[in-house]
Amino acid sequence: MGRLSVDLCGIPLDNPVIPASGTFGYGYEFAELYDINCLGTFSFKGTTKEPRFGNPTPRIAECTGGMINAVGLQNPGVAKVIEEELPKLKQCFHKPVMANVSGFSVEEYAYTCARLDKEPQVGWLEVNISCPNVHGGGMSFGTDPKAAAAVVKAVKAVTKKPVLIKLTPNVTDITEIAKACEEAGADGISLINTLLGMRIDLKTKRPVIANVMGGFSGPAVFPVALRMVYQVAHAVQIPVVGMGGVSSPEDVLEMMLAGACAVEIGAANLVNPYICRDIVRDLPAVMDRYHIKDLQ
Amino acid sequence: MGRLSVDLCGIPLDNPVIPASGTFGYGYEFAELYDINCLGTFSFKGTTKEPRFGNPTPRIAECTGGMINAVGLQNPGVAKVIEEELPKLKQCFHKPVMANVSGFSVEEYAYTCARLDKEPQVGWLEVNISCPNVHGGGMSFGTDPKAAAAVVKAVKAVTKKPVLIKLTPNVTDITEIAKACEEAGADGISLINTLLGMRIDLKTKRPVIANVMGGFSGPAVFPVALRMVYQVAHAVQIPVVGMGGVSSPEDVLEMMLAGACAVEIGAANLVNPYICRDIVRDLPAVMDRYHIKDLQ
Amino acid sequence: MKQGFFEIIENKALNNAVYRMRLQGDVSAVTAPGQFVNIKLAGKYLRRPISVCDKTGDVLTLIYKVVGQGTGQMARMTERERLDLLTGLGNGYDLTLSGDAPLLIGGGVGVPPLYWLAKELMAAGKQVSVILGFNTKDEIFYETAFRGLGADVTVTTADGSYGVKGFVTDALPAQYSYVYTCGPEPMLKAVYKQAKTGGQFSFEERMGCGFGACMGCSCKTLTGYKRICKDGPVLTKEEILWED
Amino acid sequence: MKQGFFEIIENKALNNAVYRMRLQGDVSAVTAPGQFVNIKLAGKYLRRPISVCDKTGDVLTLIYKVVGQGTGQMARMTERERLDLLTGLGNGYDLTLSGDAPLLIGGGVGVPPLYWLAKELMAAGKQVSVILGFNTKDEIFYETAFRGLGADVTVTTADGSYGVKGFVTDALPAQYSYVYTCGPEPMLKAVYKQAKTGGQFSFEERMGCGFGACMGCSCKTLTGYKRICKDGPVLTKEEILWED
Repeated sequence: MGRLSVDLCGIPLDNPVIPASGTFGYGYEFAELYDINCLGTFSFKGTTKEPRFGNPTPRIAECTGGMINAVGLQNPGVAKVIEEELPKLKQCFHKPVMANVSGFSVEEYAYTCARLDKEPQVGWLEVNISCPNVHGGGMSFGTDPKAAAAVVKAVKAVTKKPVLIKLTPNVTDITEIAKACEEAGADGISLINTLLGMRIDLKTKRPVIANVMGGFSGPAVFPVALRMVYQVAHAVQIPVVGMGGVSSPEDVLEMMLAGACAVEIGAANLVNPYICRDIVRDLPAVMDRYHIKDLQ
Repeated sequence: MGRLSVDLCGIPLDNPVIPASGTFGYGYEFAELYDINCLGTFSFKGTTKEPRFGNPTPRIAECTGGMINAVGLQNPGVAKVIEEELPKLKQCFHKPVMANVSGFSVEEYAYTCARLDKEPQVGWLEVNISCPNVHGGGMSFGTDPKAAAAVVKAVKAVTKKPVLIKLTPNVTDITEIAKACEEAGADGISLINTLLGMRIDLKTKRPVIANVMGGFSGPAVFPVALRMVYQVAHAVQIPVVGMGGVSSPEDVLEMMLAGACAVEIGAANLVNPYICRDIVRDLPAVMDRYHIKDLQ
Repeated sequence: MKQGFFEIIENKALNNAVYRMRLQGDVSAVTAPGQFVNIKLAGKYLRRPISVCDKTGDVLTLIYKVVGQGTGQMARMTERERLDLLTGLGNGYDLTLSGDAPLLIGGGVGVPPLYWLAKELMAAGKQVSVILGFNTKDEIFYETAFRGLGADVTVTTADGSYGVKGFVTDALPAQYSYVYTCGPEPMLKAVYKQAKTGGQFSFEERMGCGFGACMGCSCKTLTGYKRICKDGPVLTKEEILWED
Repeated sequence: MKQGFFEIIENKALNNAVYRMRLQGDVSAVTAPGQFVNIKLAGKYLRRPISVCDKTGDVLTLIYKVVGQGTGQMARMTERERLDLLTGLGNGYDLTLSGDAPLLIGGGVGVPPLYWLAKELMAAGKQVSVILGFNTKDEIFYETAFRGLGADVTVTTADGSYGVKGFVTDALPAQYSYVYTCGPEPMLKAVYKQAKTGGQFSFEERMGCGFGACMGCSCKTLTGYKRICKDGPVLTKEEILWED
């Protein structure tokens, strides 16, 4: 066990650095740039039962210290992901991977998880009940403890793999949702998904994003993410994966001090495609500077 | 009426630029720097029934694109504010001023508002039901429609001045709270107060802020603020005052396009004490650039 | 794709809004006209995608229009400053389909990528015709540069203040073997409707990453969903699907 | 208080962590030793408060220790770069209470503001004694500068690697008329306990604005609540209220 190694729901990670879903595709674009096996793992593009094109464009807006996206869960659907994407992923990544799942009904979540449960390379299921970009979709499950618990129960019934529930920060009390997921049998919590944000174009006088609003991420959201990770880590016993604006080894360590056992990195991959490799490389030196022996 | 003039609950403003409560004291510190009568108005330091020292220090943490504060409503109490601060304010500011009020019970809100209602220079009461920095205080009223409505009714019963309710963004559905305030008789809504945020010091391994968490503000929160202003402006008929990370004439115009009839500027005053003066000065040129004739 | 630091060796105004920046660095990832680079600017979160106007030795030429804070910041930069670039982004134009007499049609800031393309096609012995469309005389740039390549150049202005009055489609020649075009979508649509041959169209879309990771710039085509930044920005006439 | 742009005319390391920056600009708001400036740094939201070490003509001398990203950024700045400063912040020391033989006690980064203070007191014909406390020999700076003023200087090091072994309070002279001090809170507390005369103590606190608007740096005193940035950073011995 190296000094960077951590455990995530019983599966060891060489390090806590995990590219977040939706910013790392299925890994192979980044494998052209560096050997992605240096990562702890990564969470691949959010998968739904049916294929989705997602939202109309423009889907992207820039903000101070971050960006807004309204992609809307574009993905080829779980069948094609299993037939076409996972084999390509296997070529460049040789560790357990995190499968990110979204849905529009409890049944859909369960169906997609059941399919991915059969894939040997899938180590964890990260169930996204927090997508802000699909109407009547994901996020509504993540804002109601009962609905969240229903998704957790349905998913747990169809898989033996550890199930992480990815929560939305757009709630009054994040601990209430996290506790409901824990009680329903979730093996871990990952947070935060994006904050709901908006920009208006002064030239056109209309929203920059075709979908009007979208998910705000980047360094700007880090203090909100850190606060919620701290709140949830103190409210539940199950592992917490922290994310939200993480862009440096220092951010990773701050998230872990807040109570995260591993850390996902999202938007930063889009600005510096090498960021996760660099963070893994630089973590030991930064740990030395702050007298942090290991990450357990 | 100049091209910058707007109306706020029946009281005309020369322009929509309003320094936000807690970042502008009672005006006289800034009056040493420039003639603050160039402002539309300003919202003075949050006032409570009793004097308060507030929270222990450190009360401030820095973040990407903003800051966290946990001042905790330090103020001399409404009696001293009326005896000592308002007379000094009157010396340097000759327009109706906005009185910001906080409390720990419905009765306290009503008491403080009743006292300030008798002050001729007070044009509006801005009732803060959203302070994140006082335990069991302000924010709990702002996260529950019934509690919010109770404060509104109690305050409206003791004043004839227009009452603006200042809302917290730390809720699942901001429109639900805003509508409850409107139905209870609020004359306007101002938002957003700060997002609840946190930082941890890697050297000490402890929260930077003595109070652990605090209110996050600055340009980083602008997209969240704009989104909520847009949501509330489309959900209620009463005027909406937008705030949250506004730092430029462009930000002011974007907030107004989202539906705000006036705009408060907070954290930016702390970094550039001349920012509000500069925004008032530069607004016409920026309006020209975007072909905006006036702000009504 | 490659990430690298480039040194500014020129940054000058071509007219009151359009600038030319020449950058020196590792250009090995830049393989085809029509590709773009993605530039990191201090204080801006997202990179700025700019199409490559020319590549000579280890120098890239970019032409950009000041439209906002980011491009305004670029315009204020000076020689010897360094920029963080992602290079070799996008598919670029396929020159093998040009035929003997390709027609290049550029509108406004869509003109730059056609310069390197014209240069390559001329070098391959093709008979290149170019139509450059602008709103008005003051906005024209690079006409002489294209003429300098030996191409047959027609300039159109919407207000008739220079060259042919009207749009690029008002200046289409009788004969051409293939169309390469880049410009605002209405222009692309007009060219698509009137082109008598096959062609390649370069599209613009607001991008997140610029290298295919975020799905921010997806579009529907007759051959499936494409990412403008990675599968594009150049689409063939056959695959284009106009929405609405 | 004034806002203005200053030009860096010197920025050099005094030891492996402490730097001296000399800035030229409008210093008219800087009226007393013990005041500070608040510096805007690119990419940092809050300004960085730094005490004024000296003022000569239109030049301010600042001495700062690299403790984080902000000060690290300052250390990398070079001559002729410009900085946005708020100047004339804080109350500063009151020199009229010094008596004939004032004692100045500085610890670590609390040393700099005492330099200008010592210079002014010497100019006023006072017999100035200075105690400079550091952890170890390598951290010492400005000893010779203080000697150059003609002050009676004692240096203490916690590890005894130079001068008197121990803390500043281990080097208190028998006689002195008044105490001026600046340094870490434990040192201020120790000096407070052992000082036989009245004195003025300069405090540090994490600040928001630095000019009294945000109440970020409030503290309780025997004469009411004070803002370290505006009513301080200098408090008189009589008003200090130690919490816990």
